[in-house]
Amino acid sequence: MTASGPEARYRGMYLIRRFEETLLDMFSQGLLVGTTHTCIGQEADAVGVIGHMRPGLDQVVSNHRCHGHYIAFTGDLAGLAAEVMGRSGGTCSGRGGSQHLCRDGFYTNGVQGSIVPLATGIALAERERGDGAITTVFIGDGTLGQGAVYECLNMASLWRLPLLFVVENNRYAQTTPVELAVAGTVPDRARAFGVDAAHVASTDVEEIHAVAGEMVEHVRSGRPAVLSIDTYRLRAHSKGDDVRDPAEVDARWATEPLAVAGARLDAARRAALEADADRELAEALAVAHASPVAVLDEALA
Amino acid sequence: MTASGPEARYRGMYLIRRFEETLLDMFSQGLLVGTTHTCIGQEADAVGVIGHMRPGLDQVVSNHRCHGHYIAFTGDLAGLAAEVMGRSGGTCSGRGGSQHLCRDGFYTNGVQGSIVPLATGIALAERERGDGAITTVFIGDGTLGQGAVYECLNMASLWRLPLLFVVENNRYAQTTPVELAVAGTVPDRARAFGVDAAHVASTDVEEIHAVAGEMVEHVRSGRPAVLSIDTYRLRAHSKGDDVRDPAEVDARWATEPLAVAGARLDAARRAALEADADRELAEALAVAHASPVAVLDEALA
Amino acid sequence: MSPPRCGAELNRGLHEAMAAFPAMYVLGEDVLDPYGGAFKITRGLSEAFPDRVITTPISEASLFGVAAGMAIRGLRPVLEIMFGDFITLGFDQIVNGISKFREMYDDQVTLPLVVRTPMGGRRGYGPTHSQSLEKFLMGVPNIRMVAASEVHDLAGLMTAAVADDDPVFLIENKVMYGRPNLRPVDGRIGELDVTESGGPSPALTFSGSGFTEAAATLVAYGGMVPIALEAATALIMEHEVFCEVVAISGLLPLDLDPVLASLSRSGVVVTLEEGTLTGGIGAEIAARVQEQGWDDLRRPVVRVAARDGIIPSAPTLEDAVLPGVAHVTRAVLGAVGARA
Amino acid sequence: MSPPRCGAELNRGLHEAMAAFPAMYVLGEDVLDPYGGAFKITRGLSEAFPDRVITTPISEASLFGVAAGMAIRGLRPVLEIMFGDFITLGFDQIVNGISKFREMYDDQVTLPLVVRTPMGGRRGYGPTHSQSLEKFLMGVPNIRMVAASEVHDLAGLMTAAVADDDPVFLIENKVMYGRPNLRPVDGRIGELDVTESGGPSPALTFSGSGFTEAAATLVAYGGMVPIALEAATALIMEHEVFCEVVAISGLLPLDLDPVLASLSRSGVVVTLEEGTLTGGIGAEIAARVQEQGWDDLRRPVVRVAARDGIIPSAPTLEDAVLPGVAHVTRAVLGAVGARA
Ligand SMILES: Cc1ncc(C[n+]2csc(CCOP(=O)(O)OP(=O)(O)O)c2C)c(N)n1
Ligand SMILES: Cc1ncc(C[n+]2csc(CCOP(=O)(O)OP(=O)(O)O)c2C)c(N)n1
Ligand SMILES: [Mg+2]
Ligand SMILES: [Mg+2]
Repeated sequence: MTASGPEARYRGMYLIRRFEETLLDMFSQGLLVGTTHTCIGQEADAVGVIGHMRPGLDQVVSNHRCHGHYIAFTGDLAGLAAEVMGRSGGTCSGRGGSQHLCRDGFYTNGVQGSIVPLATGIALAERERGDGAITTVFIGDGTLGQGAVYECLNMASLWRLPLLFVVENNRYAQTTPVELAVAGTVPDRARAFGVDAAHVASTDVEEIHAVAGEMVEHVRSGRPAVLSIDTYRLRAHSKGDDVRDPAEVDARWATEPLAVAGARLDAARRAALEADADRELAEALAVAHASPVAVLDEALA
Repeated sequence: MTASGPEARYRGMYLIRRFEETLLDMFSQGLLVGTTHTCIGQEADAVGVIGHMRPGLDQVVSNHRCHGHYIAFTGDLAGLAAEVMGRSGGTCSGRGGSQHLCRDGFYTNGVQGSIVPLATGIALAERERGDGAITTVFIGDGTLGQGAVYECLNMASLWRLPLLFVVENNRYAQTTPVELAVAGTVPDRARAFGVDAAHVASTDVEEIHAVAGEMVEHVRSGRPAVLSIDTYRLRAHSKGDDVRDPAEVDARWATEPLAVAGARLDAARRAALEADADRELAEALAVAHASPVAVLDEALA
Repeated sequence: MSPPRCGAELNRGLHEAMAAFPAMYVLGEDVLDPYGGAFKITRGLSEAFPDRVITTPISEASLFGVAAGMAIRGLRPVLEIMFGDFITLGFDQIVNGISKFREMYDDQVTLPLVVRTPMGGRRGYGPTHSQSLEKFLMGVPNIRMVAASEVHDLAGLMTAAVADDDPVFLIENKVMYGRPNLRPVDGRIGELDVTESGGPSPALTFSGSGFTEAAATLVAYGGMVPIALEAATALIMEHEVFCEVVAISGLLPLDLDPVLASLSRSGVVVTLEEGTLTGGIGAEIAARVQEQGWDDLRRPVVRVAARDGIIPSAPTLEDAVLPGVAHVTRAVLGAVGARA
Repeated sequence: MSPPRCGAELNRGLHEAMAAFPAMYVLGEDVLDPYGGAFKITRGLSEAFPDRVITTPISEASLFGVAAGMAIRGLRPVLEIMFGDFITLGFDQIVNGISKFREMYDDQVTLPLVVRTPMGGRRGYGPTHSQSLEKFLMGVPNIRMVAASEVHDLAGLMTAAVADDDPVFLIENKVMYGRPNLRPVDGRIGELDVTESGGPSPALTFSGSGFTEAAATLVAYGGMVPIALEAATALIMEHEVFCEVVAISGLLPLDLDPVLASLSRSGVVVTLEEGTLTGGIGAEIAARVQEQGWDDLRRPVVRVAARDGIIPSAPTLEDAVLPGVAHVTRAVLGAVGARA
């Protein structure tokens, strides 16, 4: 995201939302195979945090639920769409699919926790390069179960790595409520390793953006930090697997990020932003659709 | 250890000390091959904590530096000596050697951190059995680097396992000072996972025994706990590899466990206890020496 | 009556075993009802046996060791690893723990534990959720490994695994879950004659009805079994090449006898696996077949496997790298010297 | 001049590579001076290059990923894993990370990293510190694996590994460290003629001086190389059986050409490895040799390996389960049909 400010952030979240809704539609029409994990309800995290990243310099490492982070960081809707559709024009030419993306300093992997060591190594390399880049790694509440997270908190702390851990606690890991999987608190876990932490329970992109800004400055000064965000996932874990109480989910729609941020916008301005984003999305999808189906090339044969 | 009280604890520590000094002698005479890790200087941990274990009921899981724990728990000097000597009468018939012991609810393994999940599973099984047994797992400061420790702190906390983690912080992992390997503090790491913790910096077996008693009661009531002990290793990491400042090591001999506990004993009584322990050790070593060299039996062929 | 689905049969096996073994526990991620595991194989268990089903954090590395500890103390844990790709996280616990404890501790302990996990691709899940990593277990001593396939008695494989006093790795298959569990009726499945060996990990040998000779022996397990059968049928129909298919389930110990028996009739062995070629299960089979069946072999053992590389996400790419019916028929025709 | 020790040569290779590659970093447990690593292979590096040697916590699982992250961003990390037994802890990072990133990310990144680790027993270290687990890397696509042995140019192997733009696993050997690094002089090492192939992972072929035929080809790598040479000498001296020994260093990709060349002279292949038999490196070699060298093979490939089980601590037990000279000569004599 080069544009900034509340309008740009609203538009960014809207774009992610519409992109992912489109994916879910395509799945239900049988136009896509494989899997996908949407961040619908959590867009404020991606946009709020990544708004502080410097393109071409900073590094972002994400997980299975990565579309929002990817779009916020790269703006590359067409590449992502083509990738999920298995087209040769995809971000990774169809090799990676929804969970395995890479472009211009953005990396994801589908094994929970596995990417945290990668991010730690990237942060170490960036520190050695000395050009002020920071690395941000996103994990979910469930991924706090993985020991690698603590190995890396420890190393990041010992080695003073410019690494920001963002924990998106959406209250569930697949179907497992956080109470059954996470003892203690996220900030305490960070501080136990000498890593500073901030906590925000919000779907307001402006609030997240403000806290993230503080943490990013902290990290840029050469110390790791943890940003813990309490949020909520509004759609199924992947495509249709949802065993939560529908009433619980419904209640959360009232505070979803677009509603919160959109309410502050002038209605006409909001509609214009949305129309503009819809047009961008439509163009990107057209590009993706025009891309040929991936075929095994020599490199893979 | 069935006998209890300061005299029994002194004698227990003395026995461990003499046993391990004998091993080091045998190594320097070329009578032993392989490796060994002595707990010389740390005997108060083994004796102070394990004095609270109920033989035949409680379970003890240890690591590479396990002789003291083993002797304190089982009293089986002959079996351990024979095991280290590669004799068929060894604890594991020579299969395991110094770091891989098993007898009557005692288990060790040579991979740092690997035994913590085992201990967690054992504690879970014991809880299900419902006979009030607790499980104690010993790890070193360096082993705090392993993610499995935190995975298990989390599970022990969530599942309310009767599991006592004892961290013996002897300030070094092999040659690495704790400052280069462990960020934050041990009690904070425990509490971050909702696990209660106590900390004691002491080589006084009575002080450790007292604090351990409180933690053991806590664990018997059905909650995990961490006992963090600051101690010091007085001999090399294994046989001869020591890069510490000799002056630093020398200074620590003044407060070594036998000196601290022995000073409280009447000199004659102390000598008698030592003589008695020497006799026990000599007998055990004779038994071990008489045991035939291990040969591959059908089971292993 | 249409046959039950494989997933349902595995689930039935778990229910039966839970009833039969009071010390059995099920643990894994998201195994509780109403979800019942990502592939629903544990469905109904937590309702029927609430105290013996444990949902866990995402801590695969430790879960293997937790199961080992439970087993050492007399329980019979059955650990579900949601995707077989994640056994790598527990590999230290497998190699340096589960594989060693009983022998290293001089047989003072036993480890009656089961690890169940689905392997395999063909669902577009991409590089980290589509692999067949059982190859890495093949080199682990002191464990048993059983590969379930749609022609095996799946409930029976499950209860046998739980009954075993040694660690058993039960390799399931994602595609299989939704397919019918085909069992021999009157010695036949479909058009083919079937003989089934006994024991906890039986093999099924398929042959053209009435034929006592064959042009080749296809050795398959897991998700390659239906592909082998389809290829065998295509080879008969389109090329008049009659093959035997040996669907083994015993990978550790490797159940070679039915393969050698079939080799004595065919003279040619083709191994099939969905995992990548190098260092695969087919290598061990080939090494043993040439050693033990040398006199019967008319030509070298042929291995059909996935290309050595990632399993891409795009369906077109995935199809190209994973061994399918066309790969198998091509390999067999090459081996028997027929024209494709 | 007596030859330098292998450990010193590896250390020299690290020093040379550090000087040649400003992006090279060394990381691992206890690698700092004056200790210089548990086997002293990193000695002197932290004094010479204080900013590029990083001592780490005991966090093997993550260290592999840290190295991957460093490599992806242009550094050349060399990770020391203190004992090869602990690569299991990083197996997820190896299989689902290091092996995949370049290909999965559509060649947008490279991973010029090296993992160095000693394998092997015969030092009485017991079940968790004596294994030869390179077998598990054999099934991992997209990595290179090089096995160092005492007849290879060890400093050269090291610098070649650092220079490689793909991940290289350099398998060292504990016993080797203390032994002299024997290099051919005038085409000979000791009594045997030697030819050496080129490239970053050369193979050395040893034959009886002046002989153009051989009774068998012994394929060895790592710690089995001196045992193979000793066995070959014993077979000549005591049984008048002349073997060729092919000491390979290229395990991934598997360097089969010198083996096939020797097979064409001997007709018999015996594979040697210190790891346990099943699912071992020998299986892959056997599978390929019978496939590619069928016409030259006079009898099945024989595999010599460790017993499938733990490596016990007692020296008497360890000797019995690990393949030694006697195991090799017995296997060769069996294979060539001579009486022992
Ligand atoms: C190592 C590993 N175990 C299990 C899975 C299967 N899985 C995918 S997402 C997920 C839940 C992750 O929960 P969380 O970290 O909270 O992220 P969220 O899905 O809520 O965004 C699980 C268990 C996985 N991908 N990797
Ligand atoms: C996973 C693993 N990595 C490395 C080693 C080698 N090693 C043995 S003991 C040790 C240091 C352990 O330090 P600490 O936990 O503090 O225990 P201490 O030796 O001080 O008792 C190391 C690195 C090992 N055994 N296991
Ligand atoms: Mg979550
Ligand atoms: Mg220590």
